[in-house]
Amino acid sequence: MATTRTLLWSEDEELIRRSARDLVQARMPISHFRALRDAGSAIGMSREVWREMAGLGFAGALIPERWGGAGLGLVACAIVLEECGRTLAPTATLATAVLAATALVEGGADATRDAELPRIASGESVLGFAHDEGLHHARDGVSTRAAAGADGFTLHGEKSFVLDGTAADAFLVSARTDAGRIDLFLVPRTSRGLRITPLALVDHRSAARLALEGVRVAKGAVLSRKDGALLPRLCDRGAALLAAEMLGSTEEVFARTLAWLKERRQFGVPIGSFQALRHRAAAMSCEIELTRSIVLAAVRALEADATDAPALASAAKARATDTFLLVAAEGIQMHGGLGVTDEVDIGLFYKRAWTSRGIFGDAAFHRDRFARLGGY
Amino acid sequence: MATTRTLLWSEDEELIRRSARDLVQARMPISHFRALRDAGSAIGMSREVWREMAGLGFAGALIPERWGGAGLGLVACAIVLEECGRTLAPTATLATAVLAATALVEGGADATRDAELPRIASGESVLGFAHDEGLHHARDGVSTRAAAGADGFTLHGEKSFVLDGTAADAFLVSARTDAGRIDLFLVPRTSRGLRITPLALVDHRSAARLALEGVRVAKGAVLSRKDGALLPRLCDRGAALLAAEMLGSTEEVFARTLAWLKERRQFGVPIGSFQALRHRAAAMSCEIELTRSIVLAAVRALEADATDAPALASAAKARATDTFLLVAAEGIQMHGGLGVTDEVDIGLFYKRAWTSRGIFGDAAFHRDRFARLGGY
Amino acid sequence: MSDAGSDHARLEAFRAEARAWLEAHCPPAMRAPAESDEAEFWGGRRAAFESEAQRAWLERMVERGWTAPTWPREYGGAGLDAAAARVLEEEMRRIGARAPLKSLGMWMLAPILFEHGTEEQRREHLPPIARGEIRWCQGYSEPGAGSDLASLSTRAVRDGEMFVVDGQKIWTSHADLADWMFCLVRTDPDLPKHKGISFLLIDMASPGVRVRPIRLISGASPFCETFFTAVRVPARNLVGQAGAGWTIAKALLAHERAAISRLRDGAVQEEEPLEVLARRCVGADAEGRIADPVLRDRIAQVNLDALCNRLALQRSTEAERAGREPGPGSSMAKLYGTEINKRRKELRVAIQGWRGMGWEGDAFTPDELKSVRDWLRSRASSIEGGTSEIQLDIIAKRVLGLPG
Amino acid sequence: MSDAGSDHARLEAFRAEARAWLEAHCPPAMRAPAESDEAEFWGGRRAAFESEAQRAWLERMVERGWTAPTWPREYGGAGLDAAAARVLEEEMRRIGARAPLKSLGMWMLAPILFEHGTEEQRREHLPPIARGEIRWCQGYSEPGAGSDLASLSTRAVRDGEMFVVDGQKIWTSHADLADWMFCLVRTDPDLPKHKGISFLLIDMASPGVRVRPIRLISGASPFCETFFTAVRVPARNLVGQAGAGWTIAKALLAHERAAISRLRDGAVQEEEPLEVLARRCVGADAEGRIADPVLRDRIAQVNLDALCNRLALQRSTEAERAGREPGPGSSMAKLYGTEINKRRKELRVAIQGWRGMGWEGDAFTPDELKSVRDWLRSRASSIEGGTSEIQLDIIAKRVLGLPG
Repeated sequence: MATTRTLLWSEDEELIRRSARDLVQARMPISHFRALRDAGSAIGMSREVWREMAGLGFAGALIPERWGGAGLGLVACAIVLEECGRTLAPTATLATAVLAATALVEGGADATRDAELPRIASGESVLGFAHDEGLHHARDGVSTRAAAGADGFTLHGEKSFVLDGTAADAFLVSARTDAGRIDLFLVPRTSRGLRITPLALVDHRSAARLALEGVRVAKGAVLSRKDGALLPRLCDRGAALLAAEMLGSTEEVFARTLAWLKERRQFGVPIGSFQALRHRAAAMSCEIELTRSIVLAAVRALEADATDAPALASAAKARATDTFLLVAAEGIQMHGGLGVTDEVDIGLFYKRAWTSRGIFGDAAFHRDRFARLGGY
Repeated sequence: MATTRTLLWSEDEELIRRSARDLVQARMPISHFRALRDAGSAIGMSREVWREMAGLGFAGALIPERWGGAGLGLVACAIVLEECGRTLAPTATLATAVLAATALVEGGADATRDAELPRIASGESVLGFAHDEGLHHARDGVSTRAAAGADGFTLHGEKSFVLDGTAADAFLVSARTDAGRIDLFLVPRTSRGLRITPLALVDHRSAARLALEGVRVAKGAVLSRKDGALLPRLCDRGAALLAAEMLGSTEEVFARTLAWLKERRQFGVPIGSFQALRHRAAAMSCEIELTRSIVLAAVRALEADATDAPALASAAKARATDTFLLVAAEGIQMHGGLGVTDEVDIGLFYKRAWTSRGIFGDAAFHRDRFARLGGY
Repeated sequence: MSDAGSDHARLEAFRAEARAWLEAHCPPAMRAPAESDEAEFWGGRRAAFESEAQRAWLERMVERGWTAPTWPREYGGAGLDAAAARVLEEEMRRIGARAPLKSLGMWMLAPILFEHGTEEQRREHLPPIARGEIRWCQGYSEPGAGSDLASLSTRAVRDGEMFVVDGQKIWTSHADLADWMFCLVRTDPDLPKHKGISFLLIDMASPGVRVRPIRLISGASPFCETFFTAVRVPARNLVGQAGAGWTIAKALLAHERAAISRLRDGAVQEEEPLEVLARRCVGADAEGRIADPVLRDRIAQVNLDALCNRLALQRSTEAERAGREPGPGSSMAKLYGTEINKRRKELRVAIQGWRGMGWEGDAFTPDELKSVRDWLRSRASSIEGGTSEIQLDIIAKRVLGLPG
Repeated sequence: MSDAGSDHARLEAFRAEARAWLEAHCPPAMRAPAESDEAEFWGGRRAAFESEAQRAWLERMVERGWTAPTWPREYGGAGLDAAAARVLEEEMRRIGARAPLKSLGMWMLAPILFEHGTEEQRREHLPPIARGEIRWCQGYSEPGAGSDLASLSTRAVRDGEMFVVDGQKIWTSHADLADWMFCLVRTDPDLPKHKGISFLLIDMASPGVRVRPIRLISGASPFCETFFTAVRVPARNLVGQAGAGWTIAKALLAHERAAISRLRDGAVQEEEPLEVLARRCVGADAEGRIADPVLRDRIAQVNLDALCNRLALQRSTEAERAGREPGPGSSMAKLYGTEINKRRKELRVAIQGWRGMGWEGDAFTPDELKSVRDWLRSRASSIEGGTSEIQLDIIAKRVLGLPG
């Protein structure tokens, strides 16, 4: 599984990074996240900033120009998410710009695409991703049903963990059709029979539970690929792109920890001069380097629709999870007493590491999948 | 599973240790092991030294006085094995003094006990333990059959890994009877139809394969408990007592590594003053302390026939395995280039750690069993 | 032989007396462990009794001197020897009687006062501790001095019969609830850092003392920052010689480490076992095995390590009883106990999936929310009371004799 | 644009020429990788060709200067530029042609001679290297100086036009097969340790040189101890200034680290995959999954880490090609590559149960015995070429900029 796709950033990609970083650092420094958190913001993200990001082409990164998109591609989304990860910036990139856009472009009827895609590209419309039904991520664990009727579908079921669930104008809901296959359905927030329960999570990420009790949607609400692969494709993209966000957070925690090791003095010297800490820091930097490589490889493979993309996506999520957990835990420990207070930001990253861990599957889930795809 | 049995050594036990240590250090220092190894000794142990150990009561430690035993008990055997572990002393303690004696005392007919036990207690008779048939240890994985006839049994089957297989005068062979249960059978080395293939293992432990092609043994050769629990009891004892030997080896590797850390100088200071190494050494000493506690708890529980003995035995073997592997690997690494040469002894311990790892089940095997016994 | 015999008789007589008294005086409600740390009675002027039973139980025990059974009677104790005290403990355990009073003053300050205090200090401070009237907190850590405790910079400058104290303490547990603080201050800035430290008792009601609670990643916490601005403390509140503070502090720290590791271990025992939780969250196969074999292996690993840890603690307790002092072995116990604890808490939330990531709200059960807070709280266990790194240093130096 | 165009045309012309030549001259037997390290041709006076094809392939390539394609013709090379050399490499890979010559002298000594050597030294030593006539070994490590390489004590005392060398080297790979050694010696014992070191070329046939092979835990090894007793070495064999040895050595070490990590990675690829081995040894379920799920998870973990490691290597190779130097990143690659390698070898023997613990004899297959020796051999990979600890120090200092 060596790849012929480059693992370096192109100049264009560096420009996208520069643009994303400038925006994120200016408009969503970590104080932005703290402010939303302390305000108990039910939305969990700033729609105003999202429209700004749309202005830079990020909301429509995967949307062709004819629907108002910028067509920047999946690697651009990974770059944006990595930069968002550095400040825990809450944006609609993952669920809306990546997952909803992919689902619509690949699986939507023409009229649906014409109606929805421009509103996503412009930053007007934000969607939640509603697939999981149990405690843990599972690809096939869908018992929500979509019964076809003369003028559309009726949905019954419960979704336990909906990404961007408090912020969304509509939801991308996975459901089993009468034929037994899993398709996705666009469900507006205001639908009758839809009950939304916000989840106050430890990392203050926007999430909710959904109960669908006879929710009726139009015929055009179904999103589906002929090969039936839309859901797995979305989950792969979700896993790899979340891994990119986690990588950005990991790099930030590590940078902060490194700075602290150089600054904090104990016993008359910087604590970064203690060999035990130096070795642990060096070991972490290796883990991060490996994670960088696999995340980029996965995103490039997904973008290229390569056959090894699913395995690389799983490898990336498994790797990013373990690395983020390690670096965040070490970040707290190395910050000492300060690390466990709410005053410094390390704890915010630590909590984020643990929620991101399970979303789209934890490391064990992805190792299992990696093995299965490897035929063993 | 806290225990009311003491985890300290009694004075009597300290005396046994002293006696065992003196003998082992005088008669079987590690040079003894090297000499046997370099001579390619097919026996793998010195019968002369074994008779000396018998003189101290160690061969008959589990044998009541009426059969010439010393009745020292199982804890004494653990102490002896721990001391043997320190110098990799090859003795018949585990397979003969512990397993064969237990099997005969608990499961032998009177005539068999009268005939066999005095010869074990005196150090005359050495037995091999022939149970495993596959690549890995399995309790029930016995397809060797013992068919009952008018005047005894006929055995068919293969044993893949026989402890003390090259040294033994006879073998304790597990086999399935016509009733489907697993009993043990005494099979003399000279039996017709018995083929013995010595195994040259990486740690030069005495071991062999057996092929039994219609081997006939007398009626008195069967060893069996009414409750059918003889084999699991033997395996528990084997696991816990091997753990004791591994603990002794671990302590020795650690002591040698600690001495090296204090003695070896690099960059103008003893390498033991480098914090990274000091922390790793300190962490190892904790692991060893935990291992000491569980090994002793397991052996005392086995001696007391306590209900938690099987779980403690599995915990002890799992723990001793992981700790020995860690300490031996760190021992090599900390000894640097010298550690990988055959000139120093660390490598001998490292190899021993890896063979002991699998005998009577590796750490994963015992964690599985520990969980099963815990009801989950 | 006859000495031992008469001793035995004396103890058995005491046992009978204690048993009868406890049967008569321990309220039924006090014959079960407290439901939480907060439900225990920790004493002090601001303390309120949770129940009438709690008040009665304390008062009766105080009257007999049995809150501090081995202390001399003149300090509020009962003057029991160690053997009799153990009998009392056994009899209390027999009926499940909880401790009537939990007290940092009793566990940590009292041994110091007995060894280093003056007779006046003992008479002033010990009886209110035994009666649960005064609650103490410990003022060691400072923001600028984490693991390097001895680099503390809170100053106490002599001014006639008073010290004037300026500086800041951090991680003072329950400083907001405590009446007094025993703390380390720097009385001589010119001496090498370990030498200029003294052990001082400060009344928290003194003008110039300000306390601010600390918010942790797990939410609200018992920890505080304590600020001293020109606080005047009578010189008679100095314990031991000026400059002897570091020696006193070190003795205390070994006790603290042992206390933390045992406390943790005791606490986790009462939680729902990981395997039961896992069976509920991920299911089980036909033979009752947790359905996810990789998770099951990890649970077995943690349970097995926790068992080893408990046995190692038992071993060191036995060794202590057999006459050895709590030495650097307590560093091992602290290190391992906290690391196991962290692993267990992590596994607990991981097993619960997104339900193990709740912060607040009705979407989660109280048990779920508690496991999350406990997990976050556990991150501090390897930092407070001496970081894991410091414990490793201590083990390397004192147990292994490594240079450096 | 027209420059680039003509350059392209030139390279394509060269490609056509090379392709035709290789098709015509590379013997079919040389169009597959060697079966083992020993089956490669390493050159030297004592070297024997494994086959006539091997001899022919070397001779033909030497004739064209293509064993060292970028070297100037006067030193035995072909004077190709980097682009043309890459074309040649590509064309060789296209038909699976193996390297006609493997050579420590070419990879390690030659770059040093080009940068620091004299014209005489280049003319004397480079052509025999390019022709595979002289085999070199490296004399860096000493028994008293492990990780602290610079504390070496082999002395070279000037005596007129000669140096007199006394001392001992260790871990000199294939010193028993080499004709010459490039090594570090102390020429000035009075200077600080890094300053008094020089880089010297020694003919192994000189009187006073004695070589003793080292036995490892894995059995016989290519490593030797080399003893020097009053060995007389012409002063013209000094490379660079006296005292410049350390600077030269450091440059070499970075190359060595990169070489080791790539070598390892390339090598393991050819082994039977762990999952295939595991399916054979412990079985599989109906869906083809390894029957032991805990083992399966560990295999996936190692495979996944190895994949990440390969990608990281690819990334750093790409970065180098894009113009960055091989810097301390090679320490990361070395560290991670060897640690992965150790884990993989361990897993391999563990999967095989007692069959993975064979030392010799017919009871085991050659593959089983090889996996055991490889596993034991792998323990040295985190020690040789700079221990893992040294790599961590280097990363902490040079990559992370940590003090100390």
